[in-house]
Amino acid sequence: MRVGTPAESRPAERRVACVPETVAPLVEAGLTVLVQEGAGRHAHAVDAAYRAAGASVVPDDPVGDVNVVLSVQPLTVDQARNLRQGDITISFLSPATEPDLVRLYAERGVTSFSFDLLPRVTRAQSMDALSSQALVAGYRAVLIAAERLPRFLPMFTTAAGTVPPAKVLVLGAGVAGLQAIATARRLGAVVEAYDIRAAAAEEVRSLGARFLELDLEKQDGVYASAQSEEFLERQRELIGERVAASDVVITTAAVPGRRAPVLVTTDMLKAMTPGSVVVDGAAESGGNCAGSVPGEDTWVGEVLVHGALNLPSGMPVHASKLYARNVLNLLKPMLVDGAVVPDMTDEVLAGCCVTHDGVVRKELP
Amino acid sequence: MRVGTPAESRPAERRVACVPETVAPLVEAGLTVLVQEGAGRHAHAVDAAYRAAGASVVPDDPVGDVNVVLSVQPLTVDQARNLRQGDITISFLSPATEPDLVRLYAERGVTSFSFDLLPRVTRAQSMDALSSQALVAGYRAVLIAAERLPRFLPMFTTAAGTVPPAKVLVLGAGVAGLQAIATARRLGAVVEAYDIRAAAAEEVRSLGARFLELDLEKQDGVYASAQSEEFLERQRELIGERVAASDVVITTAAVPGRRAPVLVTTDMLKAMTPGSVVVDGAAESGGNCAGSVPGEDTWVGEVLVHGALNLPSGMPVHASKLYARNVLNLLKPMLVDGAVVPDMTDEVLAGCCVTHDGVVRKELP
Amino acid sequence: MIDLLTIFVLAVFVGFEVVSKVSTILHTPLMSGANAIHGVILVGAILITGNAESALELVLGLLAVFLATVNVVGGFVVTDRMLEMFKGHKR
Amino acid sequence: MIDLLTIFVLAVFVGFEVVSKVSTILHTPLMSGANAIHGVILVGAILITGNAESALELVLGLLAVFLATVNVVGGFVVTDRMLEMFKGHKR
Amino acid sequence: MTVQLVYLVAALCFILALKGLSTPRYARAGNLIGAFGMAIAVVTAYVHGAVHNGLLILVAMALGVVVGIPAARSVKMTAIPQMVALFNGVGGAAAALVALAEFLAVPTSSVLFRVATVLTVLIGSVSFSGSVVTFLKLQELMTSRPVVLPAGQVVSVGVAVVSVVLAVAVSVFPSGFLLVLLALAGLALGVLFVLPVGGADVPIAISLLNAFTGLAVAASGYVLANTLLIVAGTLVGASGTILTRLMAQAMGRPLTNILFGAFTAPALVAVAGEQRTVRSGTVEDVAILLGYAHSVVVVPGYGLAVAQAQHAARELVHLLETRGVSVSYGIHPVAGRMPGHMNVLLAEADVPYEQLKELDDINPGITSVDVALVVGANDVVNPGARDEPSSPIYGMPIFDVDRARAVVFMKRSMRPGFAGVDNTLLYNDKTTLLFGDAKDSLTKLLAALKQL
Amino acid sequence: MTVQLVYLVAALCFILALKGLSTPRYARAGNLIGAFGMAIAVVTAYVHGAVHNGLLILVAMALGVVVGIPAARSVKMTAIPQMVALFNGVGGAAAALVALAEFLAVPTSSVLFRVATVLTVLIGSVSFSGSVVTFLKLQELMTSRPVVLPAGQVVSVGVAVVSVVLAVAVSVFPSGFLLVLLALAGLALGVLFVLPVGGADVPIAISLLNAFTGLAVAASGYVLANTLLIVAGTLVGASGTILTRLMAQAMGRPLTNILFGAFTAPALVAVAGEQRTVRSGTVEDVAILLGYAHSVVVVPGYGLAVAQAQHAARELVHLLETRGVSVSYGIHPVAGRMPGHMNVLLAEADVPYEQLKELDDINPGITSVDVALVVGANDVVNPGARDEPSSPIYGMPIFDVDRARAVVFMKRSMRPGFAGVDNTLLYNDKTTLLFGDAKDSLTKLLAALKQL
Ligand SMILES: NC(=O)c1ccc[n+]([C@@H]2O[C@H](COP(=O)([O-])OP(=O)(O)OC[C@H]3O[C@@H](n4cnc5c(N)ncnc54)[C@H](OP(=O)(O)O)[C@@H]3O)[C@@H](O)[C@H]2O)c1
Ligand SMILES: NC(=O)c1ccc[n+]([C@@H]2O[C@H](COP(=O)([O-])OP(=O)(O)OC[C@H]3O[C@@H](n4cnc5c(N)ncnc54)[C@H](OP(=O)(O)O)[C@@H]3O)[C@@H](O)[C@H]2O)c1
Ligand SMILES: NC(=O)c1ccc[n+]([C@@H]2O[C@H](COP(=O)([O-])OP(=O)(O)OC[C@H]3O[C@@H](n4cnc5c(N)ncnc54)[C@H](O)[C@@H]3O)[C@@H](O)[C@H]2O)c1
Ligand SMILES: NC(=O)c1ccc[n+]([C@@H]2O[C@H](COP(=O)([O-])OP(=O)(O)OC[C@H]3O[C@@H](n4cnc5c(N)ncnc54)[C@H](O)[C@@H]3O)[C@@H](O)[C@H]2O)c1
Repeated sequence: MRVGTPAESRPAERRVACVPETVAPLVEAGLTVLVQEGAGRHAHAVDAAYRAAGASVVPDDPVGDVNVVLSVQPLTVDQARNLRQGDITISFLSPATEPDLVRLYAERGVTSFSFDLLPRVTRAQSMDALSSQALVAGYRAVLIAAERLPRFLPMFTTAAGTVPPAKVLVLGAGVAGLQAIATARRLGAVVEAYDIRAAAAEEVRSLGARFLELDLEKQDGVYASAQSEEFLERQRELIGERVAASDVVITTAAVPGRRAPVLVTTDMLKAMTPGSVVVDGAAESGGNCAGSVPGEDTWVGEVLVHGALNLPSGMPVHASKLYARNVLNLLKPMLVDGAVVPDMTDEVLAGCCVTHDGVVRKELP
Repeated sequence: MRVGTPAESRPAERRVACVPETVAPLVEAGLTVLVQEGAGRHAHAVDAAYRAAGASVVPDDPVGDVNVVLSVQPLTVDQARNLRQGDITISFLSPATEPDLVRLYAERGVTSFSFDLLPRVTRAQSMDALSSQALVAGYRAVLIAAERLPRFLPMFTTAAGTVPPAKVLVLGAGVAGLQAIATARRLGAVVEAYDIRAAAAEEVRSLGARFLELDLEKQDGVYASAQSEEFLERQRELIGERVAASDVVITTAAVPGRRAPVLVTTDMLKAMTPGSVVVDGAAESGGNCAGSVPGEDTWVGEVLVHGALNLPSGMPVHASKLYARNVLNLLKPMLVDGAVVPDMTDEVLAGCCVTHDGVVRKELP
Repeated sequence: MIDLLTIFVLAVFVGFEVVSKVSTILHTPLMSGANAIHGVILVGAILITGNAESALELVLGLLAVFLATVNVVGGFVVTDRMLEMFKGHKR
Repeated sequence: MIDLLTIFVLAVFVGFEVVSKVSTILHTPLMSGANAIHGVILVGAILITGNAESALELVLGLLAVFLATVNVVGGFVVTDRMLEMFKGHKR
Repeated sequence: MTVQLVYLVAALCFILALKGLSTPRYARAGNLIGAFGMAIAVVTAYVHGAVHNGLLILVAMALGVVVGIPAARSVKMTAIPQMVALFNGVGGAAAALVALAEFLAVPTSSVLFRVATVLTVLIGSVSFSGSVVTFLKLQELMTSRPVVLPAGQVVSVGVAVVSVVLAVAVSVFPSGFLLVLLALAGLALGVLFVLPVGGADVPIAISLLNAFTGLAVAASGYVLANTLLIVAGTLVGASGTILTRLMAQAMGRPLTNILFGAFTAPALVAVAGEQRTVRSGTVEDVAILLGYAHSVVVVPGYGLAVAQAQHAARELVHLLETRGVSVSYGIHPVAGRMPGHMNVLLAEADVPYEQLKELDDINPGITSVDVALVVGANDVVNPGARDEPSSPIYGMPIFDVDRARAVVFMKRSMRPGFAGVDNTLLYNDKTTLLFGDAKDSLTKLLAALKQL
Repeated sequence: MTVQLVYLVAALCFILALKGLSTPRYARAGNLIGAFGMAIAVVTAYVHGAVHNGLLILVAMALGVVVGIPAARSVKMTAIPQMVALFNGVGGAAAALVALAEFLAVPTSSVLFRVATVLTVLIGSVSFSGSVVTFLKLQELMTSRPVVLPAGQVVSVGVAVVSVVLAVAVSVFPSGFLLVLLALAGLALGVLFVLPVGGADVPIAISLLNAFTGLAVAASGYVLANTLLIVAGTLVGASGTILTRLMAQAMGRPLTNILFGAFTAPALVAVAGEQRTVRSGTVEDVAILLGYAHSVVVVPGYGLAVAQAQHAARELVHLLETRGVSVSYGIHPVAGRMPGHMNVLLAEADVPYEQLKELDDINPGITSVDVALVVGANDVVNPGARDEPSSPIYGMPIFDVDRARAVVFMKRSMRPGFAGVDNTLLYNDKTTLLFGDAKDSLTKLLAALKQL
């Protein structure tokens, strides 16, 4: 069977779903691997390296030419039209935002797997691309903030006076938020964080940061569920003062499949010290911060709001490497005698399968 | 007497020589302080804050209107024309690169002090703007590199595999270089560094980094002196292999009053891993790295070379704060009964005085 | 005789061992405490005086009783005062 | 009698003190060494046997000598072997 | 007088011997000094005291040497405790015999003398029979499990009462027959004393019997009016008692459990059957385990982060390294609660990257790792992930620390980790649990290691 | 027999007293036990032994109490050492008198008896006169400087020889006159022994004299054939000797210097005039200084960085805090070799920002700081920068640690810092130097503090 990776065609995507390192095991397993010319360009994976690993580098988009398509972003509708019955796609794919694509997959009998839906069970951790990319996102969010902040993050006592450490507030302490906490602490900032999940408090403290105890109910479970508008209103009230006291705010609060909750309002921004920076890690899914625009720096008074756009893509080498490994780990259990045969009774595969055999297996909006 | 701070007019300068915090002591000492409208704009020092501290905010350039001019960059020739006999200027000012301005000062009987020439004696440390700004530069150089690097700096062991720590090489371990070492280490990189000064080895190790022992003579003294071309050739040969092994190279090597030595050649860049980043901290004084252009990112093969342009200016709030304190500390010993009276027998003032009483006191090219 | 020697040897060991791990902070009180203990010569002085036959003996003995008593009571009291100081320290 | 008691008391103290700070790792060798030392009963056995008057005494005494000798030589040798093992450990 | 002086010197040697034996550095010298003291004492006793039967005595001693030395030489290292027990037993027997013989020779002396005789005989026999039973247990010539006889307690109390009565009787009415009866009662008592002591406690029992023998010898010193025997016996009695207490403490066992082994059933013995037991150790146990290991792997987990114990862990590893132990950290891909959690913490504590090892670096050589120190990790070392297909974490790669020679677990309770799955490793024979906050435990461990 | 038993109990009390006095926790109880033992011994002696002169004895004792208690009660804390010296002296005198009186009573007993008498008298007198001189020195009734007499050594040796000759003579030919001469020689010897001992060493000399008195008492025990005196005296003699050694070690002084004070000039005594001296302490000294302080300021400098001792410093501070000491770090603006050098290091060691204090936070309250611990800093605490306009570093603000109650300096040598300027603080009376790599020193200090 043939496995192919096209060059990503969606905007602002610099990652690649397959790196030379993950080609070799597929070839060994008896598959033929096709990689589009220049697919690894941004990730500094040159065509020669793919060839050396055993892939065929093809000048055109391999979709339609292969049985299994590996990509980071969901395929375009055009690409999907080239797929045939029984073809398999693996990528990020949120049914809520791509209903047309999903229907098209189902129509054409394509089996599609989405990392967005991968069950977060222990066994699936090595396939968990949401985690691996959130790791990158949390790290980059801090670098972006530090780069834009007109102040130091660490404290310095110097002959020209003492510079106090910057105060960083992280809202949402999921995978990305925790990594943001760790990175900001590394750079010497004083960090506090908040999350509505009950388990988060201990996790935040386990990184040496302060957990912001708010007078709000906590939630159990792995993911947060959607909050009522009253809840959010209360939350904003309570958070306001801490936002004003911070030099940097990094938000990563999300509820899977929903618009991100708005946590930071324009009024709060105005109360911040001039020159402060907010990085809105949820800008693409609606934004945790009022007025953030994905991929843009917006000034709200004297405060800079950076709306994040595909943060992992900003660090394509390692982001691709981790993603490609996730892809490989997802493929591995499907490899049977040189063919890719998904076992739909496997809870992990079943969990992340969006379409199969002409059926849409997840709810569409 | 009147002291004034114009808005900086040279390109790419976002700092300001006087912040509200340093206005107050001057006013208390009986001076009248004038600040040009919007002078503190980039440093988030608003006009109202200056007024609150006791300064008069004036719409136009106060130069010519005041006896003492405080600025970051040297004044422009136009501004200098407005100065009168006995006026005092305090700023960075390198006679070697601004001979015309210096001659004009002398002609007009202006007393000019330059932070570039401040003797590095113990007592003068609180006035040492080269140090305070180099601190900012070293920190920013790492942030810039980290932001541009398509990889992580720290090591991560994750379910999707292990990412090794980035290797950072710092060439030139003066104030900026040492801070770069510290910051890169904070971010989790494996750091090694080299400098030709004998004292540097211990200083590098005192930050937990590896010192690169090369088979080259070492120099004594506070500053490095110019090296022969043969020496540099040998140095490049020896460094080559370490450059190739690094993911990030940060160069800050400088010899006061001279062109910066070229330490990294195009061939070395080509030998680096694709996606590596070089930040040339000496780009403005000729560059430590072949092909670096101040203020620009240049691709040399698959390696990105960032030529630094006024690094401290990228972090204007704290850079200005430290600079303004240095200015204040330099002024303090001159304050006599509400007037600014430099004592030219003071070794520190004498050391950093470029022109006085119509005489050019330093060599011009 | 040999028993007394044995006793002496064993007492030396006990003296050595008991004191060998003392923390520096207790050096002075320990010295003072030991000082009070050798005031036990008072026992000897009493026995001698109680059996004194000549006037000289009596005088010497009484002087010894007096001095030894000073040693004993002064020693224990001073030691206690010193240790009080310690108790006063927090923790 | 009182001297013997004094000796006993002092010896108890010496025994306590000497051992009280031993590191855990030496527990077994110390036990074994002490074991060898109580083999000193051999001295008693020799004295008894050397003055034995009846055959029964002689037999008992000789048996005691034999057993005590085993205790002594075995004890010291085994202890030494154990300590050799320690020496062998690096550091 | 000269003889007495020699004895005094010998006594001195014994004190120095014990002193030497309590510090690793001088332990060997101490033993030699002890042997020297013994030699001069024995020679003097022979020269001065072997008025008759000199040759016979020499023969008996020669026989003792012929039996003792080869036994001590050839014994396997692992069998040393039972050998010590045996030597102790014969010493006790010798003391009892000496007292018996002296009693036969001079049956009608003072009450004090008879009391001393009675004590020697009684304690000596207890020590002898008790030692023999411990020997049998350790040598596995009988079960090493605690043997609880039906009505064992009643029998023990009965025999003890009989012994006391006999002892009093002999002290009052000197009678060889009663004395022999007393010896028999002592023998029974020794057996009854040791039978209920289980596996791990046997060394403590040996140490106690050792102290007993010391006391028997001291008592025989009174019988013979010999200062050397008094001093040496008392030394051994006293130091043996302290040592027994220290050993019990080091094993975390209250001494009374062992002292009254006949009356109370030991507390923590592995009982066969359904209920699984865990073994929790003391900081000292673990310190020894680590301090004398050759290779150690530290596996940190989320608990390390919660306790913020990264600095303490680094120090411990550092200390172990200066002791010559080779140590590495096993960093599991999903240890902690975010990717790279352990990296972040250990970098903060300045742990060199080279010490961080992954699954593939550790697992192949795990069987030659002496100790795996699991610090607040749980799921990432759960053998269920490897062995039990029904486990919810089945399929996650783990550190196979269950295959290391020994495992030390630091956690606060028996609660499971993130996955909520029970961990069979906690119940493994090789596992020592150290309960408590990881930072606390590490700090204590550090202190204990420095004492070693 | 009963009397003897009471004496035995008293002796036991004394042992327990010394044992108690060696651990902070039981020190007070120990002293009380000692007093109790003394009480029962004295009462027994009186009841049993004061056959004649009972009333006179009571009066003498009452006088002693009347003199002793108020003296001990009213003495100022700072004057306690000289008070102890005085009590020791009178004890020595009492021993000498007892021996003298016994000699007068029974002049013609065995040689051994006479040897014991001679020893008691000689040692007792040395102890008495020596103690009196140390008292005078400490009370500043005479100079506390070492007094080196012209030809002092020759005189000392002469008197020593005379004493020995007299001692031998009295042992052979019992003569009251010679014995009195011997006592006088002892008095002279005591004075000569103590005169050359200088300021800081006097307490060590007192301790030694204390041990001497113990020996005198033990010897008098032989004279009187009294086991209690033997045991108690020996105890004090032995423990006093060890204690003297420990004290000398703690002050870093070789004991021989003090023992042979009369013959060799002390090595490290502050000599007036040009050459400045430094005081280097031991880790234990510093541990006590820190452990019993109320407030400590740690001033780190470039040496901390060179030694990479940031983790060790953090631990030390942490330990001090758990002991209730309030600690902060004084971060000088130019400490280290780059701006913020200390910040970087201490952040790496995870020192909370709140503990970092600046010049203006520390200097105003510096006089109430018990100990300033200077870790590898130098220029930033050099008082020359404040006081000497001619100094090249004049004008740099510094931490005024010379105004703290005590200063501890950790560095490797007497070399100056970056500025190459000598630091007068090193020669300050308040300063204790701890030479060695900062990390090493801190680690050792940590261990020592844990022992406290
Ligand atoms: N790394 C990731 O990206 C990630 C993300 C989410 C989930 N996970 C999951 O998290 C788990 C990680 O495994 P793990 O072994 O690191 O952790 P774990 O299985 O959760 O075990 C942690 C253990 O530490 C102990 N502990 C907690 N606080 C402690 C303290 N202060 N002192 C001492 N012990 C303490 C707990 O036991 P006591 O309560 O008895 O003390 C617990 O058993 C895996 O199941 C993984 O799937 C990982
Ligand atoms: N902060 C800045 O920006 C900067 C930049 C350049 C220069 N400076 C200058 O550097 C100086 C800083 O003052 P400072 O007090 O921090 O340093 P310092 O005056 O240079 O003194 C450091 C001391 O540390 C000791 N030391 C070195 N290595 C050690 C080790 N391993 N263990 C223990 N001690 C060690 C040295 O004494 P031994 O050799 O006897 O051990 C030395 O006396 C000032 O003069 C300042 O002007 C500062
Ligand atoms: N296999 C595994 O065991 C595994 C692997 C990785 C992550 N996880 C778990 O997944 C969870 C989160 O993962 P994620 O980062 O993908 O989550 P996410 O991106 O969906 O959300 C980010 C965070 O935002 C928080 N949030 C939502 N609404 C909020 C509000 N109003 N205010 C504050 N915070 C709000 C959420 O609680 C969450 O922690 C964590 O519990 C993590 O432990 C499990
Ligand atoms: N008042 C004070 O005491 C004080 C204050 C600050 C700095 N200083 C000293 O000033 C010195 C450097 O300060 P700076 O940062 O302004 O220097 P700089 O900017 O002039 O030069 C930077 C570094 O480049 C190095 N260099 C030059 N040629 C090189 C080559 N070919 N290869 C490698 N390295 C080369 C120099 O040695 C120097 O360390 C240091 O010695 C520092 O300690 C002193």
